[in-house]
Amino acid sequence: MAMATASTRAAGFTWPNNDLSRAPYRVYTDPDLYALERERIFQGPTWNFLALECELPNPGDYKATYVGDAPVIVARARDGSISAMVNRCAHKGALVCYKRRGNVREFICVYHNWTYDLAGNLTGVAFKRGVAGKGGLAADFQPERHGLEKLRVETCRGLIFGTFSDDTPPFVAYIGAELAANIDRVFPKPLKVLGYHSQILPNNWKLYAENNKDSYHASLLHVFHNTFGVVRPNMGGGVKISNSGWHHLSYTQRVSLGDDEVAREKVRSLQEQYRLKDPRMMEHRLELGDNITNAIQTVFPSLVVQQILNALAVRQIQPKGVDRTELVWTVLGFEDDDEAMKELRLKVNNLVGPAGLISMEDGCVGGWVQRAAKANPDATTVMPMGGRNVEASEGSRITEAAVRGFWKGWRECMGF
Amino acid sequence: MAMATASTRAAGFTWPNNDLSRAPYRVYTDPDLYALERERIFQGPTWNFLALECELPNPGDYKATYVGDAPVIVARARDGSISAMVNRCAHKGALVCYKRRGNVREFICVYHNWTYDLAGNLTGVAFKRGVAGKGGLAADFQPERHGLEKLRVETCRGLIFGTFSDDTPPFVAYIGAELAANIDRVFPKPLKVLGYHSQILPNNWKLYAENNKDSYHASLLHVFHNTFGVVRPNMGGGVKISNSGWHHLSYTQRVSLGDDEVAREKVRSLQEQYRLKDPRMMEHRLELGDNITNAIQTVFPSLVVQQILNALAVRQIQPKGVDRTELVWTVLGFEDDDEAMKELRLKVNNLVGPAGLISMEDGCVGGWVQRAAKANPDATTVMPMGGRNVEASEGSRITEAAVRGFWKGWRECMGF
Amino acid sequence: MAMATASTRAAGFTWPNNDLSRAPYRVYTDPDLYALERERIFQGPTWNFLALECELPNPGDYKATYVGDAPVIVARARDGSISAMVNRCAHKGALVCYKRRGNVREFICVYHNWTYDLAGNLTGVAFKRGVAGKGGLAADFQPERHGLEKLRVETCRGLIFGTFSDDTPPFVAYIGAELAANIDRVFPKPLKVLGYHSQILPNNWKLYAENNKDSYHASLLHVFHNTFGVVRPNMGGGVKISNSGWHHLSYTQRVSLGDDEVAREKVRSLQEQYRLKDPRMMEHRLELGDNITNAIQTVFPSLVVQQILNALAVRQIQPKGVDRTELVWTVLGFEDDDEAMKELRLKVNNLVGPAGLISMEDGCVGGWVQRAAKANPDATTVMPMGGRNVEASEGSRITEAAVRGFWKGWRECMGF
Amino acid sequence: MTIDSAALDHDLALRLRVEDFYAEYSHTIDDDRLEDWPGLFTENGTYRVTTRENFDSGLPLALIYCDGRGMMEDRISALRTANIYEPHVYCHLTSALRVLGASGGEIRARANFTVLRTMPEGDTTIFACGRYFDRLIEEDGRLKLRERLAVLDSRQVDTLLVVPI
Amino acid sequence: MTIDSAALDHDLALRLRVEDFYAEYSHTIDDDRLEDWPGLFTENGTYRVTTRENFDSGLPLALIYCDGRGMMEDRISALRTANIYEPHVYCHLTSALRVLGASGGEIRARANFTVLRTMPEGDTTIFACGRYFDRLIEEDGRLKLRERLAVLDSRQVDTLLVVPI
Amino acid sequence: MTIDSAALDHDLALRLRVEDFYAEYSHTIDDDRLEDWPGLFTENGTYRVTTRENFDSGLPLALIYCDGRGMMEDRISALRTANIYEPHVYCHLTSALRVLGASGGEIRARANFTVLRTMPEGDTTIFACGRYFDRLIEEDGRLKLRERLAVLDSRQVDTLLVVPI
Ligand code: FES
Ligand code: FES
Ligand code: FES
Ligand SMILES: [Fe+3]
Ligand SMILES: [Fe+3]
Ligand SMILES: [Fe+3]
Repeated sequence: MAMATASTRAAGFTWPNNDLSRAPYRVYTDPDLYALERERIFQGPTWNFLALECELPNPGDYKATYVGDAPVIVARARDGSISAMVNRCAHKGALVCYKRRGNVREFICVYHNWTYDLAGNLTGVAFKRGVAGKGGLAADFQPERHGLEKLRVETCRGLIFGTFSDDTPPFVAYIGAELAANIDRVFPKPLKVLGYHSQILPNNWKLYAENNKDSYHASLLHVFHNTFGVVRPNMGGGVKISNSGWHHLSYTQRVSLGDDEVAREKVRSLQEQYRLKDPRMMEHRLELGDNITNAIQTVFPSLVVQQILNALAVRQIQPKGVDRTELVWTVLGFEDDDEAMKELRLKVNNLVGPAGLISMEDGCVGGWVQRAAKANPDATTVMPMGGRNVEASEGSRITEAAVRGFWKGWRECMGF
Repeated sequence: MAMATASTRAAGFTWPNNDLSRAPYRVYTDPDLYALERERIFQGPTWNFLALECELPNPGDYKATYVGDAPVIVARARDGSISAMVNRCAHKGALVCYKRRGNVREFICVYHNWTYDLAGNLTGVAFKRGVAGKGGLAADFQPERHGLEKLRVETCRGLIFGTFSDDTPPFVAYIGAELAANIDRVFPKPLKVLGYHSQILPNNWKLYAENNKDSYHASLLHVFHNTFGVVRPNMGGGVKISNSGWHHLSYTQRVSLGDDEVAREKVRSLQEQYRLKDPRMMEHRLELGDNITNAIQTVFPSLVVQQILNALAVRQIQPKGVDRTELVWTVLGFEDDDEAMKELRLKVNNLVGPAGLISMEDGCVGGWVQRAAKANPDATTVMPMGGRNVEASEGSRITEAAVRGFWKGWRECMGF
Repeated sequence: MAMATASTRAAGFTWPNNDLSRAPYRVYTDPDLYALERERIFQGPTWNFLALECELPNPGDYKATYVGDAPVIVARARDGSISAMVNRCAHKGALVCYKRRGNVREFICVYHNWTYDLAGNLTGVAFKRGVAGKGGLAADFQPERHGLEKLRVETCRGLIFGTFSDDTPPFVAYIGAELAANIDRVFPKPLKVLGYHSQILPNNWKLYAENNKDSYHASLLHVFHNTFGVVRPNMGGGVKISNSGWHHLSYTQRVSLGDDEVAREKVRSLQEQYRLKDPRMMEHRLELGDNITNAIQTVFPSLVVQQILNALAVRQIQPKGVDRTELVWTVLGFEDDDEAMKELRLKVNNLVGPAGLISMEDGCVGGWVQRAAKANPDATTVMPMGGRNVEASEGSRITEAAVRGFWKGWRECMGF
Repeated sequence: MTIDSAALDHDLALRLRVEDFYAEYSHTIDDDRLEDWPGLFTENGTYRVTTRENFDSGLPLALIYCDGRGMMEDRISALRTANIYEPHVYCHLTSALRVLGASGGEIRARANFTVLRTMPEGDTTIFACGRYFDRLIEEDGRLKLRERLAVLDSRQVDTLLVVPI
Repeated sequence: MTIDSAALDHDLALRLRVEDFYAEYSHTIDDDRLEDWPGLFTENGTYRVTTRENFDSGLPLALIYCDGRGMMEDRISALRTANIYEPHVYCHLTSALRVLGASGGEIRARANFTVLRTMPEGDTTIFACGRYFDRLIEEDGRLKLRERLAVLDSRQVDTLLVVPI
Repeated sequence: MTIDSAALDHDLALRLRVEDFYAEYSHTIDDDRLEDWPGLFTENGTYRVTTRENFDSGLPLALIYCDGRGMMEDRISALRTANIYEPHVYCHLTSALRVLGASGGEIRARANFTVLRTMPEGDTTIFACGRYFDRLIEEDGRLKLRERLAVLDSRQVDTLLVVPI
């Protein structure tokens, strides 16, 4: 419609100097851009994490989740196939699933009892012939045109992804073989959910998305982190970036480099040396066939795949408004974990999550940017570490290349 | 003023295909449309319920209420006449009445002590001559031009209505004689307030307005309801709609029809048969001279007149923002009720209100639409039951005609 | 950028009839005007109170505050000079100070450890050479261009002010010698902070700014006030207004005038005479060399300087959104107060602050205007007391001249 | 301070038992053991939830009015089998308990209460706060409510009221 | 666990009486029986409400500072006759009561408190929470406050503070 | 109502001590005496904070899982020296305390809790509410927690959880 909607209001937005190393603060605060992201990013040519296959073991199992801030249902059909559809009745728009999980034969909207099969096709309309020959459906009503809005689904190593767009390439092509390899690496065998965390971030979703791609901050913000050698700038590792620039992997290996650059810096985070009374939460059983201690991978726009020692998780970013974001952690182990391994994972998970000793800072720092951002929406951030472009970096994580890659993806989707 | 206000921002809005059986979700979520509704609907050519005459028995009695989200005072003057005016001082705009009810000789604004008579005329300006000949009112000040903004008032069977517009037809002409007859029917004698409920609905006001006109949902959403035969699709009754389409009446009679259509449906709501341990709350004393068990009437845009068995009430819809609505229930009996009748009404009222066994669902279902609506504001609902037009329906309530009538009224007021 | 920002959306706003004695309610409710005020008023040619010198006695002392709703740091440097800068890191925009006060050697942003000196100059970038020769700053990065955004600072009698604009005249020229004299009068010697109050006002910041300039309301809204002769219309005093009209001083002296005008008014506030059981909180030690009991001074846009008997304070207005304002009270005494004087001030402060017996009404009345304002944003207030212009008034405070002066300042800054 | 030990024991015992009863009432609801809730009342016990607005004006309308255990059981069956609502949990906080007196085997007591409601999405809000006015008696060694009147401070109910307060 | 019954009785009695006093304090305010509030203090009792911000910095300013019952009575008369504000009600919740000690006939106690404020429109918010630090004595058989210091956790007061905490 | 005075004394004494312990636990945290918090547990005591979502589904993940006092002390040292967060304070409210039983020197108890969090800017919110499930024992005359399980009603944690619940 012609009205001044978000898209027309935001239409004039332009990216300053076409420079990926500066982002205007407005991108974090403008409700019109937020509305446009729903349409052009989350409902655009992107793959969005929906659920894990192990969460839907049986036919009829469903889970209600979100893509962007749009409510979505993911379900397993009788034939074992997985479908995803918008959680909005085709009749008057009520949530079809108002419970977060369940097992059903069919979906029944409680408002007027319209029914849908597990793939979202309309199968029944209450009183479609009316009563006593009076009332009932309009003659021209075509049930096949009134199913739930469907998403295209792909799975990868037990992770279920959905997309609204026909143009989105196949998942592996989307993230690239090099990054796909890390998903194979972290999830080599059947998964088991150990539990969930949900963390409310008082900031725009992109500030958290950037944070994950920001390999520069890890050793500087998270002191507990490097004080105990989980990640230190002087360990091996690097940053891989997909050709598109949209996705990344940052990883660490136990390989020592010269300490001198570090010594040269007066890094707050190395000022006090501090020892644990009970180091059991830092134990690491090498289980993935390599010496990588730490691997953080992003799938644009909304997924983070995490390996921190033996703490495995996927993190889903759910925008809840221009300045509010829900981060949903699904914490994982393997089906074949023995009791000792399960106990180890539970202890190591003290490091991550909303109360994580090495991750809690990410919960507040985005809010600090959000609060400062509104001082002047037309000023910009600067991201000059590791140059101005989007290239991978072997052996060093002191770069903002992956963050610049995020903005490349954002601009390509948004058309700015 | 020329600035890009709600009206200019929303100006481009157009209704899809001029089709009353589809409404774009944007109408529930757009703050500019919400602002325009204030001006074009609530302050437009509509009658809005203000209070009951029995709430203002004595001269000087006043009640503070709302029309749309504009604060309004309704008061009884010395001569017994009833006036209504905007609850905003003509000086600097403070609420003149900051208490919800009271009895006063005149209205005194506490900020600078300007005074108004019970009809809202400015009667006094503190220190209008200043002090010691200094200060005081500008020479050109004309008190008669600075009263409170007045509404035109009409009463009908003890109900008080107000309108901001000179173009609104007389009340009975506004709703039509056929629907006016139901007000005569439900309120045949002096009323008595048994109490109030206030219910916060987490949704746009129109979702609740539609819900009342949606005779299709009653037997499907409200299970308690039809399990106990208060309304069943196979009872008699029907839907009356004013010629304008704006207003409606849905009613039920104890007259049995063939059950077969019902049998043919697998209606969730009939699946479990369920009996009350204490049926006293379902007792019905026929008191209105007919066998109508249930009559729900709407007066566009904001009033619902309710008879459910012996539970009588008026419900006033007060928008509180684009996604928040207050529903104010004034629960009624008759002045001449004996103790037994009063006790019966108190018990029957377990069925309605925010905790009502047959009405509570309407409190949450609108919120479920509101949450789903934002997934895509340009998608539309469909309302195909009983055709695409706005006609009354004898003997069946399985129609959305009255809801389509609501959208007819909305479009005519909004000019879309 | 060209997008439809606040400024373009609000661009069409015009002031009705160029008349300072009427303000459209939209100015209190429109988020686009609010955003524009940030840029054109708070970051425009105005002086904004930041802190008191006595709050920053030592080098390295800092305080986090706000100018408008922009977070700002004020700090004392090694050389004793005072600087102010936006509390937003030049890198990715985190709050540099996330604590409200402290003492530091330098400012360290915790996110990536960039460091700034006490004047806000960038002094360090973590890993600027990367690690092992990999990563690090882009070659073209110029540290001197990436300091914190600075404000220009001036002090007056221990009060610290900051401005974003180069065009703001020197502080004394800004408020004028006549009003500057009152700051000399109230703060003649070294100050001591007795404590702070913070009060959330449920209204637009301008409603509180007007309230302070509104010498008309004092004797009418604040009954406790004049019942006990702190301010009565029949005492001496008057209203001084700067030549610009932006700033004002309203004061009262113990000099009796004829009571007749007052007698003629039936002022609610004089209806009941009421005596204190314990009058100690009303004691007044003349300490400023005159018989002025009460002096309220405003510095446009955000400061109030208060003397009420021996209760001295500065009040800073911090907008927190179009309909929410924080009022920060810094309650003062003199360094050389003896115990008795300190105790007297603590008792007298029962009269002011969020629980102040003569000031609490100002906490709610603005909210009453805010709630009534939205009834119709295009209606206007009227301010006819003391004419239509902006002139000072000897001997009477029954005038709205200073409020009209506020709107003169607002229009000149906003360009409407 | 000197005290009459026997009287003290008695008062303490009573206070202890009433406090335990209030705690048990809270846990019964907060644990979602709603089928046990009617059993906290006597067979003819009454349960009313109303608002200060109605209570202070002497208006008889209640949000919930159960006259006897049967109506309470009907409410619970209805919310289990018939009513539609988004599942949610309560957290009851009671404070300022006073045993106002005990005579003829009936104990009069009052307390302040707050109910925090948490929705599946995770938002926790103050769903209700107000005052309980109660009459209790002892039945086969257990305290039961002969009457509970819950007066809500607010006029408003957010969304709907289905689980007892 | 063995216990000294006499000491126990004494402690229990004291705890019981202090708890009852706190409950009565809450009901006196929450029932809007404000004219009775000064009587909960001794003739020269003091009542101060301040914030953690001021308290932790050793700043003497209080939001309310009543030095003796007279000033308390003046506050109540003022809010009844002079002050203008939107009528509202409080719901006090107190918890974590500790009797810290009793010596020389003076009892030192503390507790956490929360005040939920409900406005006529129906919105209920956390108006204040924090800590009471009290000194009580017995006067003709009743406990009275010689000193109550209420330290609010928040720096901020929403709108205004007129009814005592 | 007749009561067995000895049993009563014992129950009362136990209730009194458990209540005092809960109050002390609240004040230890709310006063920011966090270094004393691990001492409220036995050497091998466990402390877990989880959500109803995980608890009701039998999922073992916790937000905080301290297996022994050492891990508790590490948490406290970390928040003092290593972790970055905006300073804030808690106000604990506990209610509906029940001593469920005492056997073999171990006391089982439960209570409802609410934690109000106040930030430096002044906003106070319901940070958490839910249920404590506890096992306590007596060690050299003081009660200590052998196990505390805090089950949060909400799935969500706002911003971060650093100070124990
Ligand atoms: S909204 Fe789903 S059936 Fe009507
Ligand atoms: S605002 Fe009403 S008299 Fe001034
Ligand atoms: S945001 Fe401050 S150093 Fe990066
Ligand atoms: Fe991080
Ligand atoms: Fe309904
Ligand atoms: Fe004032």
